[in-house]
Amino acid sequence: MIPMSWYLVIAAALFCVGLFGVLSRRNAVGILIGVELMLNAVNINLLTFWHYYIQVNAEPPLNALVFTAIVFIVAAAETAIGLALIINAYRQRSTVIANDLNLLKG
Amino acid sequence: MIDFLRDPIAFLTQWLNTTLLGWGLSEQAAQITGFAIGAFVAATGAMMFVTILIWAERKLIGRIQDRYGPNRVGPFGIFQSIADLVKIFIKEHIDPVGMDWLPFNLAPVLSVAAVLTMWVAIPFAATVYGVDFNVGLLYLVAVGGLGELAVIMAGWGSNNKYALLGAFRAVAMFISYEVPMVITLLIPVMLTGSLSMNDIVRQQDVWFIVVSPLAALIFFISQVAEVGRSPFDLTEAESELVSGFNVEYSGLKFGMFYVADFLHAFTISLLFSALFLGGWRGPGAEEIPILGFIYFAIKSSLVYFLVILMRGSLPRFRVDHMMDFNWKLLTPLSLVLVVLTALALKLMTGLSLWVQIPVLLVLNGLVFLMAQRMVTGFFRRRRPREVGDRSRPVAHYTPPQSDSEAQG
Amino acid sequence: MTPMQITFILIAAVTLVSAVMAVTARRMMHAALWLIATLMGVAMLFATLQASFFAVVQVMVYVGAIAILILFAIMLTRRSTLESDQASLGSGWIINALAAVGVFAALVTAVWAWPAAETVLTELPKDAEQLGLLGQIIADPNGFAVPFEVSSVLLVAVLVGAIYLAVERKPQRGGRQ
Amino acid sequence: MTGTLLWLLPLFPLVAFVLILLFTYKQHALSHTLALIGAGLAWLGSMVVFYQAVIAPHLAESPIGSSINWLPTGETFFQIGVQVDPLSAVTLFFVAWTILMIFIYSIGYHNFGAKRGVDDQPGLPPHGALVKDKNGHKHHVASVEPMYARFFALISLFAAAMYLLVVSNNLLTLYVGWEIMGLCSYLLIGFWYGKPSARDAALKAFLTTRVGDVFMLLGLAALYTLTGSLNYQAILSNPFILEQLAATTSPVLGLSWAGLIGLLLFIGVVGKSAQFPLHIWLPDAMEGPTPVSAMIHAATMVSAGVYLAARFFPLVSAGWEPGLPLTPTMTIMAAIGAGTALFAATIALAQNDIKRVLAYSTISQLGYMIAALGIGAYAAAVFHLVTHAFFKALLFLGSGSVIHGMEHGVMHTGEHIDPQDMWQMGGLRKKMPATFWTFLAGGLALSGFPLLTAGFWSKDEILSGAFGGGQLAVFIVLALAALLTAFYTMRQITLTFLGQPRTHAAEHAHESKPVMTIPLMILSLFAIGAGWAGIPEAFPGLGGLIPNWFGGFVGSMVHFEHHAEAHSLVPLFTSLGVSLGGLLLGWLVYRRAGAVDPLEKALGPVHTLLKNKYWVDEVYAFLFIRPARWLADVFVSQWIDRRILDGILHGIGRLGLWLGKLVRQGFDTPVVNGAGDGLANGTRSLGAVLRGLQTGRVQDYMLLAILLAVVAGVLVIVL
Repeated sequence: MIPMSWYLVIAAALFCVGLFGVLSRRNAVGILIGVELMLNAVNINLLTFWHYYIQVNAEPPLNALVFTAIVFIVAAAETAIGLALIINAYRQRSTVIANDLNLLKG
Repeated sequence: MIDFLRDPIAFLTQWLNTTLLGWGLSEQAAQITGFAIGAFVAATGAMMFVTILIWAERKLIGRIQDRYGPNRVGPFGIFQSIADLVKIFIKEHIDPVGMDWLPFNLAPVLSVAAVLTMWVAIPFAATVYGVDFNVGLLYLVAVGGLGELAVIMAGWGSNNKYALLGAFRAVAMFISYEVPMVITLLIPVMLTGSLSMNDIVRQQDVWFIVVSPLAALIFFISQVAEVGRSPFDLTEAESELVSGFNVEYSGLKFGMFYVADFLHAFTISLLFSALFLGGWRGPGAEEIPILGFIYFAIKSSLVYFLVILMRGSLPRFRVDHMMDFNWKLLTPLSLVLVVLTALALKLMTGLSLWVQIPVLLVLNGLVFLMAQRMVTGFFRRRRPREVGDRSRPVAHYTPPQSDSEAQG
Repeated sequence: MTPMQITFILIAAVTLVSAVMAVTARRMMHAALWLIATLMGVAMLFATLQASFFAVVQVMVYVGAIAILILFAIMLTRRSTLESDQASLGSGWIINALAAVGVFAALVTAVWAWPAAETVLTELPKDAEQLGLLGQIIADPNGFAVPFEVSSVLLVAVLVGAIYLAVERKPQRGGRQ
Repeated sequence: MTGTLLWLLPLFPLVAFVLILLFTYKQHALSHTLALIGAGLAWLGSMVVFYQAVIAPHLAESPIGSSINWLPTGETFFQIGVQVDPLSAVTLFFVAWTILMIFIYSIGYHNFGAKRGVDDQPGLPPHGALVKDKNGHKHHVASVEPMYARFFALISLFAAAMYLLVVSNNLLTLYVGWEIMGLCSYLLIGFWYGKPSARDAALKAFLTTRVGDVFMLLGLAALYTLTGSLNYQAILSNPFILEQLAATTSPVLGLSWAGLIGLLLFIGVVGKSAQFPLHIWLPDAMEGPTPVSAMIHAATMVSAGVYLAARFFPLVSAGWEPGLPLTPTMTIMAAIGAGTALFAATIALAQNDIKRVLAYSTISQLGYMIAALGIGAYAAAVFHLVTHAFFKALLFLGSGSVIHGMEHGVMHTGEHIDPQDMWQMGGLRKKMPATFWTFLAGGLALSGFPLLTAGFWSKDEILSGAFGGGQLAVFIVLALAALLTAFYTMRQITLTFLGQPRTHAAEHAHESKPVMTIPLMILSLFAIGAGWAGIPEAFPGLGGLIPNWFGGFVGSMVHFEHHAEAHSLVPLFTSLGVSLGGLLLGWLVYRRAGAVDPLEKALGPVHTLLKNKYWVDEVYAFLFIRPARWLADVFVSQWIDRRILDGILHGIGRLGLWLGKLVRQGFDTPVVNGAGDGLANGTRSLGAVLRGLQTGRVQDYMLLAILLAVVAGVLVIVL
């Protein structure tokens, strides 16, 4: 079948693409998309290790599944609040460009 | 031969598999090829089946509206749909100005695909099903959600404000009605203890519509909304939105939306009969799967008939009423029902079926009565809105003074 | 190369390409659609890991909810997105790309440095996911009941907060007339 | 049942007070309705309690009541409670009646329903309002009291305090009620606080009674220290404790503890019941509205004093039996009481204000009661307390009615005269018949008109008690006082009601409304009839026709009152003589009085002395007030405060300044400021360098974080 390292590398690649998106996107929604990618990469890793663990130990570890579920929940929460923030910011300042949202500039 | 008559589809599958293996394919490859052929056949069959659905629906609607319906092409106009099909195939594709190419062209495909992929998890008979998912029910919900994506892509890609508004409305409605739908789906899951569609069907010694009629009702309503059929067809309200999200589509692309619509309507009938009407179960269906197939077809057709009847007889919801109905009635009601059912089941663990079922029935009745009392009380207190209230984006209608006096 | 491996490579390629498109696409709408493709790819990866439940949940939650939300957000803020079509990436994107590649290199090095990473994942028994057990442990006070409830509280709080943030403040009814 | 009812008696007016104060402050009708309901319920309860008390056997030995634990004192609890024994029963009776009558009367007195005057403002008596009648004529009529609701709230509190005092079964709750009454008297005497005289009178009443209260508190403390209780039953009905107290000697003046405590409590009584030398507040208390005067003089305050004196009579009389020489405390009481009776009566001769005459007569009559207690005539004292309450309430309310009528006349004619001055009245008999006849009944009762009136029987009993007890001096003084009482009462009646009107205002006076006159009539019934409950058995002719119920009932409170002595004719004829003689003399003297008091010529300088109330106020001003002022102004303020204390403070201040300057120059500026400035400058320049990092872009921060994480990871791996 498939070596575990393949999954791990794919996850790492996805994570880095997401990271790049977060760092480079000018649009706030784009940043959010990057974050989603990173979270997905984390989930791939979690489930890969879960598979590996079952295979090696032949004993059901559910922690990874619970953890994945919680990542899902957090992702949903993060998206909801993030988008609400973006819409709010858009309403206040008519922009979703992250560079323009720099009230904290020193 | 008896085998073939008893269970033709399984027989054919078996035959195909042996043949492919005989050609020297590996087992895995044979399986994959078999799946591919099966999927192709099922999808094509389903889409062809739509022509019959369209004809039946037009005929029925015609009868309801005191017309003949299609009656020119073939006996009883049965080939009308074929003619329409041909016409649609040869029509020109028009690309609207400023369209977004990818979403615009992906949307029709996706909308059909979303419906067709649902068929994978539906057990048509004891041996006839695509895949026996252990999370089949979730799969159905998830895949059903893909239709929203198609709608949104269509609305966005058309670069048309009516299309976009229609898409907004449609997606808002779909997302909203998914909530009570998923919640009520928990009731069959609780009753069977499994998410697999096959298990759910198999365990319906008593149809779940008898055990929990209220859940069935909520599920049915929300499914109709998921399809966007009357009375939830406000996504394509002609007077407001021309034709909704698919206003810019023409030719085959429009046809695909059309097919997806009808197929989806039939699919919810399949789902409803599988979840609440015992699916393929019936006398002798275990031994002779083709019988189960027939039972399932009959049940689904009856449900589909009900859907058509509703379409022909019910007026359209207003957009705010649609939202109110979902969030203020269906969702709380389904939550209450699920919690009470769970409690009742927990309390009645180990009791015989003949105790559990009446208790659950009474529970459903009580919840329904309570909801009915609250709703009537709510609407009685409610006064008509003023015309020109800008807090809502649609036009409002205040009944004439004499009417309200007559009501009061 | 087994068929499974070919399948995996196809899925992985689709996923990665879509992911790259999702972070570089000029039009936000396209980026979101590419994101959906990525998410579907990830769901398929889950399926190949025999985590069918999470594959389905991935589709349901990410595609059915999160992606739709993102699409909505893009449409609601489309005036700003349209203006920004010209330059989707910030000026310092080369540095960022270098940083991302650096991180990727570090991670891959770590994977290579771990011998167990070469383990071939075999097919698990059919009910390896043990959803029933998962459900029980989530509701078990000795298991994950507390984290689960906390996350549900988080969800509720987020929903309320999101509604509060996103709701449009209208002038008071009385003040309008 | 009765026990519960007793708890409720003070509560009814109290609730009325709270409700009026908090909720119905603005509504006149609602306020007085609430007050009346409170007083009415209390009255009803009192009547029930009185009935229960009368039919209860051996009430004195086993009073009805209940008590609760209140204050934990070590292992035990200090208990408070309520009880009704013969003394409190009869007190409750007259208190309930008079309070209810005064409440009803107040509605009319404060002109309920009248228009509000234009110039009226809170804190001043209403000036009257102008109204137009049908013909367009303007009339100056009485206007409603601006602080109507407040008045009813305050008298409700007053009533609540009195009920509390009467029903309590221990000296502590009695003291609580006592002090609340002190507060209420202050508030009500100063009700028209816009008038400086009312303010001063209120302060005077408060401070003067406070002098007595302090001693009383000392007495209570001593009693509690010695006996560990303040309960009546535990102390006053316990012969063992009384004996103990009477036998032990206190460190003061060689008195026994019983005598000392009695004396201390008696000083409280002197303050409250306005005995010499603390009587000075009572005449000034006439500054309050007339119902308040009636309340203070008849129903509550001063009666409370005598009630207390009767209450602790067993204490002062411990170890005394009829026939033995009086105990020192009793001697003091008798002396002060008799002296005050005569002293106040003489002052009353020369007063012209209708209410002041009554005020001095009150002091005088209270002296009677105190003197009666001092010579051991317990039942007679209580009897006089009851009858006096009725006729004095009647007289005050009557005088209020007269003033009200006179005010009407004053408003009508527009004369600038004092409507309370008797010399401005005259001939009101025809104008105000109801007031006249009821006032006459009260006046006759006050002067002890023989046989018919209540005052005769009670006063006669006191005189015969004094005579029979062998206290000839007291007897003579009291008889003389009775003569004077009859004289000035007749003087008052004659000047006010008889003869011809001396002013136009008096001509235009008119009868008060029924809401005022009906209470007068009810009270006049009691002023006449109350005496018949206590006709002595030995009285010639009449004795025994009606059983001497009162003497038996109240007499059971003290152990020695049961012997029936032969009624001597000397006191009888004395009292007949003095009352009839005084009345006749008064009528003769003032029958044809002109603008000048005939006594002024006859007595000469003595009249001046009397008119100025023996200069007691002035003496007090010289003895206490001026030295106190001097002490505060000159000694404390100028010498001690300004010179010594201020000097020390200024010195400390200068020292501090000098030290501060030193520290500032030597340490603060170079070291602390230098370090601070350096730190601030350093921070600022560092910030200027670092601010470049803060771009405001989230992504830059994240990039930085990731780079740092990578560096940290590398470091962790490498190291």
